[in-house]
Order: sequence, then C-alpha cells, then structure tokens
Amino acid sequence: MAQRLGEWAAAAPEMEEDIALANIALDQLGAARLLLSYAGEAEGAGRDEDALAFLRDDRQFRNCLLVELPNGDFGQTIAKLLFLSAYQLPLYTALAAGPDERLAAIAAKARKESAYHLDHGRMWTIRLGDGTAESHARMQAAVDAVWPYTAELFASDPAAPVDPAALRGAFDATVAEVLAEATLTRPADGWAPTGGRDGLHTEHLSFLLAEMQVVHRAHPGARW
Amino acid sequence: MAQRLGEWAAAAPEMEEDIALANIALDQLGAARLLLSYAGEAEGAGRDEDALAFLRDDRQFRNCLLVELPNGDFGQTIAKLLFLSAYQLPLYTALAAGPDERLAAIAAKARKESAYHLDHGRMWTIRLGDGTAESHARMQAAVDAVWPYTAELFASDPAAPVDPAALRGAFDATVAEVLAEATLTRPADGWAPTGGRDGLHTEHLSFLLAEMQVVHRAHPGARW
Amino acid sequence: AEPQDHFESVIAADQKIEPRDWMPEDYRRSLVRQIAQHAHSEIIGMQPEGNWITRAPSLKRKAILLAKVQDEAGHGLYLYAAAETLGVDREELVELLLNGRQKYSSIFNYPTLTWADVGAIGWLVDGAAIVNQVPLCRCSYGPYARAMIRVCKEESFHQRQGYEILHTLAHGTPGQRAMAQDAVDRWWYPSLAMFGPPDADSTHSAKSMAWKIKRFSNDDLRQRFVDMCVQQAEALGLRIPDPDLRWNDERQAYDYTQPDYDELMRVIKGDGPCNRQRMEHRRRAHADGAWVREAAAAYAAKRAERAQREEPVAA
Amino acid sequence: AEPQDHFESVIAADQKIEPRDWMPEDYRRSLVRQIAQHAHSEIIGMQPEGNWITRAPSLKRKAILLAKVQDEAGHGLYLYAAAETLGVDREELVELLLNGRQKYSSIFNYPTLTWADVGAIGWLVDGAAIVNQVPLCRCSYGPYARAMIRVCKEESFHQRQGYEILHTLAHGTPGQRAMAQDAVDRWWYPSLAMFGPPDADSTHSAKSMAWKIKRFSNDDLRQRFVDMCVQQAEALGLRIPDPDLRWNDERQAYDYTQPDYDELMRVIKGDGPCNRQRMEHRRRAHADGAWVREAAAAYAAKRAERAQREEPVAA
Repeated sequence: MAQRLGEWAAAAPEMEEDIALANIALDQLGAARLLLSYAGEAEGAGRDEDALAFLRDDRQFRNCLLVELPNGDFGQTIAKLLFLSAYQLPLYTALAAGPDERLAAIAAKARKESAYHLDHGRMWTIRLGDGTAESHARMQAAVDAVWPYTAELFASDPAAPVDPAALRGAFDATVAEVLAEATLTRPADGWAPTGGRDGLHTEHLSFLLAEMQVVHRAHPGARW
Repeated sequence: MAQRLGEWAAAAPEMEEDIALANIALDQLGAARLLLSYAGEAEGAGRDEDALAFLRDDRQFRNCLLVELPNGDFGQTIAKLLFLSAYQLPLYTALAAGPDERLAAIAAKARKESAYHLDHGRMWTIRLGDGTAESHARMQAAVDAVWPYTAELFASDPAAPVDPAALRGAFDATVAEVLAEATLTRPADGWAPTGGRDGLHTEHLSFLLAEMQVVHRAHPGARW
Repeated sequence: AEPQDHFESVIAADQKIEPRDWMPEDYRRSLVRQIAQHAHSEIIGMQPEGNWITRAPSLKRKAILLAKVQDEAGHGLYLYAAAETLGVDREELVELLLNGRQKYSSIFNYPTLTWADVGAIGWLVDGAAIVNQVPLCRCSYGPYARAMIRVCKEESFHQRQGYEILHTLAHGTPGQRAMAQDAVDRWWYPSLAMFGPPDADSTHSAKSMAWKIKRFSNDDLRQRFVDMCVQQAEALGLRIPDPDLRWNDERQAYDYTQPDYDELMRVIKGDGPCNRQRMEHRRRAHADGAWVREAAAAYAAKRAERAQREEPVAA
Repeated sequence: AEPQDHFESVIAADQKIEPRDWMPEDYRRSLVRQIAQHAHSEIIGMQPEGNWITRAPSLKRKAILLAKVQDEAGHGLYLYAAAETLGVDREELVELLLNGRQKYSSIFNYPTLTWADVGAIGWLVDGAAIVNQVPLCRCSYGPYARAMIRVCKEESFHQRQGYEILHTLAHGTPGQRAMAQDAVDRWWYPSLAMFGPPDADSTHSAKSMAWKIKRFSNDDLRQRFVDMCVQQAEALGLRIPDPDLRWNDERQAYDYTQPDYDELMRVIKGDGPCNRQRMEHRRRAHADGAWVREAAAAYAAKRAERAQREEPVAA
C-alpha cells in the first residue's frame, strides 16, 4: 500500500492531499517495517526488513491482492484505502488486545493510524459519492472495481492470531454506513478473487516489485 | 525502440497494426543484437549481447534520447518511428558502403528494414495528419513533442564510421516531404536536448531498464 | 439434386464445403461461432504472453516471444477471414467479443506470474491447442480447414519453443528449476480443462461430429494430450502435478485426475482470475485506437474523393 | 505620520512589516513574486526526488524520502499562505505557475538519474537553499520571515539526510561510490548556479537589499556555499568537480570556477533538460485532479445548503 501511495507523490488532486497520502504511506510503511522485522526475527534465518522486502519474488509475497492493484484514478485509490482501513482498524484493535506483547504494541500504534486512514477514506468517499454527477459515477465504478478484492481479506484462518473471518461484521457495518452517506450502492457479492495469501498474485505485483527492488538488487550486499 | 514497441503488444489500434509494430520491433531487435554482439567482440572483454543489454545501468547506455521516450499515444509512437527511420535509412545506407565488412553486412540488412519502417511511419503520419480534425491535432502535437529529440541524432562525430551530421540533409528532405503531404507543420528548431550519447539520459530510461532487466538480473549467471 | 443432398454427399465423401456451396443454417451458425471464438482466443491470448515481452531474460528469447505473439495476431486475422467467408464481418465479431456475447478460450483467464509461464504456455497450452486443432485441419468447411493447417504448423513451432524454455530452466540454476516446476504445477489442470467438459456433459459435440467439424470427443483428445505430456515431462525432468497419474496397461493409456470442471464453469462464466482484466485491456485498446481507425477511414474517403474529382479533369 | 514614513522606519529599525501595515506597491509585488516562486519551487521540487520514492533501496530510506517530499509539499503550503497575506490567492498563483508566467527554481529542471542524486540534491541543492534562505529568516516581511524559519529548520534536516546518503554510498561498494561521485559531478555546477547570475548582472538585487528582503549578494552567498561544501566534501571523501578549486589565503576563501551562466539562462528560459517534463507533470496532475476538486466544492456547497435548510425547521 505504501508503495502504491508513493506513486502518487506530486500527483494528487490537491497539495493538501499530497501531504495526506504521504502521511498514510508513511504509516503503512512504518507498520510494515515493524512487522517485517518481527517476522524476520521469528523466522530466525537472519533476514531483516530489507531482505524480506527487497529479496523476495512475487511468489513469495503473502499480501492480499487488494493492495497490489494499480492506483487507477483518485477514486480507486480512495476505494482501496477505505476498504483496507475498514479491515485494518478492527484487525489491529484485536491484535492490540492479543497475548503476543510485541505484536500488540505494534498493533496499538497501527490502530490509531488506521482510524485516521479510515476517516480519510470515509471523508473522500462521501465527498466524491455525494459530489458531482461525474464524481458519483467514478466513485461508484471504483467501489465496484475494488469490492471483489475485499472478500479475500476475511478468508477464515483459525491459525492466525486473529481469525480474519471474525472481522467481517465490523467491516460490513463501517462500509455500509459510509456508502449510504456517500449515496453509493454496495456491490453484490460475486466474483471473489483470492490467492494472495498463498503467493498467487495478480500480474501487477511482479511489475511493482521490479521497480521497488531494482536499486537494492543491483548492488548485492550493499548497505544504504 | 524494440523494447518500447514491445509495450504495444496486444494494444495497437488495429490487429494489422499489432502485427506491423511487432515486425518493426523484431527488425530493430535483430539489428541491435547483431550490433551488440559485434561491439562485445570488438571490446574483447567477453561481454555478449545479453551482457551488454541486461547488465549495464542507464548511465552506461549510449542510445539517443528519442528511443527511450515513453510511447505516448499511437501518434507519438508513429512520430518516433518516422523520425528514427528517416535517420536510420541514410545511416545504414552509408554504413553498408563502408570499409568495415561486418558492419556493412549488418547495415545492408538493416537498410532494407529501415526502408519499410520509414514507409510505415510515412503512411501513418499522412493518414493521421490528413485524417480527421482530431487526428490532425494529435499528430501535430506528437510531431511537436518528438521533434526536439531529433537534433541529437545529427550531432557531429567525425570519429564515427559515418559522421551523423552528414545525414541531416537526407533526413530533412524526407521529413519535409512527409509532413507536407500530411498537412503538418515542421516545428521550429529550438530546444534540442542531448546527452544520450554520453550516458546522460532522461528519467525514463532507468524505469525502462528496471523492467527489461529484472528477470535476467534476478538470476545471475543463468542461461536462458 | 437438392442442395441439402449435395451438402450431405460432400460431408459423407469427406470432401470440403466451400463458401459458395449451400449449407444448413445451423451448420453455418455453428461454424461462425466456433471460428469466431477461436479467433477471439488468439487475440486475447496475446495478453498473457505479451505480459512478458518487455521482461524476457535474453534478447533471443525476447525476439522469439515477440514473433510468437505476432503469430497469434496473424492467426486471429486468418480465422476472422475464414469466418467472413460465412457472411459475417470482422467488426461484427469483434463487437460480440467486446460486449461479452462471444467467448474466448478460458485458459487465457489465468495470470502469467513468472517467465517460466511463457514456457509452460508454449508447452502445455499450445500443446493442448494442437491436439485440439490437428483434427480441424480435416474439418468439413474448406476455409476453416485450410486456416487450421497454417495455424497448426506455427503452433507446433511455438510448442517446441515453449518446451525449449522449460528445458533450459529445468536444467539451469535451482531458482530456474523451481520456477519451471511452479509454472507446470499451475498450468497443468487448466490445460486439461481446455478440452472442455467431459463427453457426458458436452452440449455441442454430437452435431459437430456428424457435420465433421469435430472429429474426436473431448475425453479422447484429453487422453491423447495426457499421454503425450507424460513422456515429454520425463524428458524435461519436470513433474506433472498429479499423484494419481499412472500407466494403465489395460487401456494402454495413462490414468489421470480430471481437472476441476466446476472451476472451468466458473471461469467460463466470467469468474476466473483474469477475465475482467483481459476484457478491460481489449476494450481499452479498442477504445484508445478509435481515433486512429476513424482517421484512416477519413483519409481513405478523402483519397477516393480526390481521385474521383481528378478524373473529369484528366478526361 | 505618513504611512510611507512608518514603513521606512520599521525597515530601518530592522523590525517586521505585517500584512495590515501599509507598504509600497513595489515592495508588495516584489514579495509576492519572490514568495510565489519560492512556493512553486517547493511544489515542482517534489518531482525530481519523488521520482525515486518507489525505488529507494531500503525501507528506511524510502520512509525518509517520503517524509522529505511530504515536507516539500508542506513548505509549498506555508509559502502560498504567506503570499496570501499580501492579497493574492493560491489558485491565482498556481495558475501563474501552470501557464508559465511565474517561474520556479531552475535546479529542478535537471533529471535525477540515480539513487545517489537523492543524496546529492539533499547535500548540495538543499545546502544551497539553506545558504540562500537563512538570511530570509530575518527578512523585513513578517509572515515570510516566520515561514522561512520553519522551512530552514526542516531543510537543514534534509541536508543532513542527503549528506548521510552520500556518506553511506561513498563508504560502500565501488559501484555505490562511483554512483555518489557521479551525482556530485552532475549537481555541483547547477547548485552553484542556484545563487543566480553574478552580482554585476543581477537585476532585482539592489531594491531587495534596500528593503531588507535580500541581505547578501548572490556572489557572497555563493562563496559562503563553496567554502562550506569544500570541508564537507573532504569528510565525505568525494571530489568536487572543479580542478581550479583552491584556498586563497588573501581572500580567506576558496577560489572556484563559476558555473556556466549561459546554461543557467537557457534553463530559466525554458530549455533545460526537464522543463517541459516538469510542467507537463504538474499540469497533468492539476487536470487529472479537476473532477476531484469540483466534487469537493459541490459537496461543500450541498452541505452548506442543507445546513441552511435545516435551520428554519429547528427555529
């Protein structure tokens, strides 16, 4: 998500929004760094955050498909942000109360950030949905395009610290309220692409990684 | 050029054009391979065509800036093709008559291909220039945008097998005739960006190379 | 003789129906549908492989892949031309593709995730296509049969290239080998599904067989494909991801696990991993090219008009 | 007292002019121009560095770079706000940027070719900006002076980060070291040119000095920058690409080669390597965002209208 938001640098519809999107990117990146470092330590194979971020191929990434989708227009980026944060807020809230102290600490910080992200996503969804005829049409199209990718977020995984299936209720409630206020229609459930958690990604991810990893990989073993 | 044309795969305005652009890409790629192999042998450091194509950074590439520009719309791609082939045709013609037999043989083959490329660029420039009001405006904009990059092609280099400055006359005559028939205006000379021949490229090239080289570089020493 | 009798005698004698011959409306419609879907498949099929042109790991492979994708565009054109002999035109057929009323082969709704997928598509997908298509070279409709002869010749070339890619990878670094096996693991069952539903559930087959458009059943062709692949996989040194694959001495053929036909139905219905992406890409290319096609038409019209205006002067 | 006298006495006493104070029209115009150009520079300056956000070679560097580019947007906003205290509005100024009637710093018309350029921009370009801007913290117009205090604090942070990037590269692999030197080689003279033409050719300087908007001449500031860089370059272990750079005991300063002012004039005129690209990018972002800004305005209007409609009911 941070990588995709980074693509917006100096290209947002308003200068204030350049700042806001960079803020969100920084939060997402910050949480990712803490989680990757922890994962690397838990693995015990000596991989740090950079080894995990820059030296894996797309088949080894476990991210949900939603975050690797291209940015599209501003409406699509907002739809991704709304859905992601409406999932991350209850997720981090639950993790913050979990037994793993380090994970709980990371989540406690990320939860507050997610609340801000959700607020930002909500505010823009409403503005665009209830703005002009054009923005309404675009925002509805964005919601329709991104919606199928939300199903994957809640695939049950009883082995996870928090079973994602348990977060669906909170997500649905949040989204229903935001879409209603935005005069937008919640898409029907149907096609529900999946595979990200098993390393089966869209064709977009390998392009994203080619760009993200190019400098790091061109200088094996270098410090930055 | 081949790399940029390859980006058009399955995205051209007509199926016939998918085939034509692939043809031109294949010709350009074919000539590039022969020239890179020859350059690698001449260098005598054991680098083959792939080492030269996949293991250099943008600062080590010596291509003219014109070919690294993004594709833009179909009109821009045609403008690049028209100008490049109007330069390559006299270039390869001169090289084909040169004293270096191997270079002359490569050029003799490439010359015929360039004649076809020029024909294709000419045909589309005329169709678009003398087509609809929209296509006329777009083609003029494309010519205007690409034109500044043609100056670099003819920067004098007395040490080269053929001094590019000597090709300017043929280029100007060809272009003048095509633009006139296409009811387009030749842009005034002015800004003339340069640096490609010294490895000082546009910001576009490093992105192009990140994508082009990603698989090759991810597997050091591998055969394909 | 009645035209119907003529038609039936030509079919019976294993000769060719030609465009000017009388043919039953059903036969014509069935052929148009099949040829158009075949053409659409070639056009959409450019995308998954085209996805790797810019990233091919050597210049030679890049050239081969460019040429292959170009061939697919060429196949699309022959096939649209064959369909046009039946009284429809290409634009109409393309419109049916773009509005989703006609389909293309579901195999192209899977993503190409690594370079090895280009090899796996060549070996397995083109391999399955050839097994499907070789009998079509003897199909009863002349223009289609002739197009297929040309297509099959090129496809078998493509299949060999795909095999070569996988062979190089399988005999390369551990990373390359893993990439090759991963690609075969992902493409095996979708390739088996290319032969369509099991014979018991196949709807169009009976009539097509009678008309000699189709000459073997889905299951027969699938079996032929499996038997062919087993041997080639051994030569490649790659594993076919089917634990129940084994030689059956009685049937003189390999027993194998059937692909997931429910998945096939979902993908056909539009819910494969890449259906939306492929259609959006095609629609966007078509829309982005509209101004170019309009310009070409306008220019052609102007030329024609000028030519006409000049004639009286010359006369 | 006459307002003119008040103005002059404030200037003479080294105190601040505030928005509500009377000021000569020339002073106002001159400030608007300078502050706006400064704001535009921050906004356009996001592009060359933003170019490397997606490719930063470590997550930490990516975070630092993101934050830096974000800071630049923030600087742009403070500065537009400072300009607005002089009775123009941001939209108007942005329009003057987009239609090319107002300029931004020419330094941003050079391309960022490698990751090391991010370091070189931080060290040299931000370094030069700081030398230019520190005196502006004492400038006679209050809102500008206060904005500059905040900007300078962040800029010096950015400069240190750039220095750190170069330091790491210069002490890294041979490839990294070469990348760092190459970046310094390319950015050195353009950075020197940031101080503007030599004093003899500088047009706006005299008045600005009298009004205490500007406090040192271009050449003085340039010298200060050179002297500062020489020592830092030694610490970095990188070479400044000027063969004639040497200590002059008499002047107690370094002698150095002047940048190519003809090149500077060409770049200011619009013919630098990236002028067109930067402007196109900004115009495209502005145009692509139009529907979003319109939506926000329409939504705000609806809300206001609803609030008004609800009032009578509540009353």
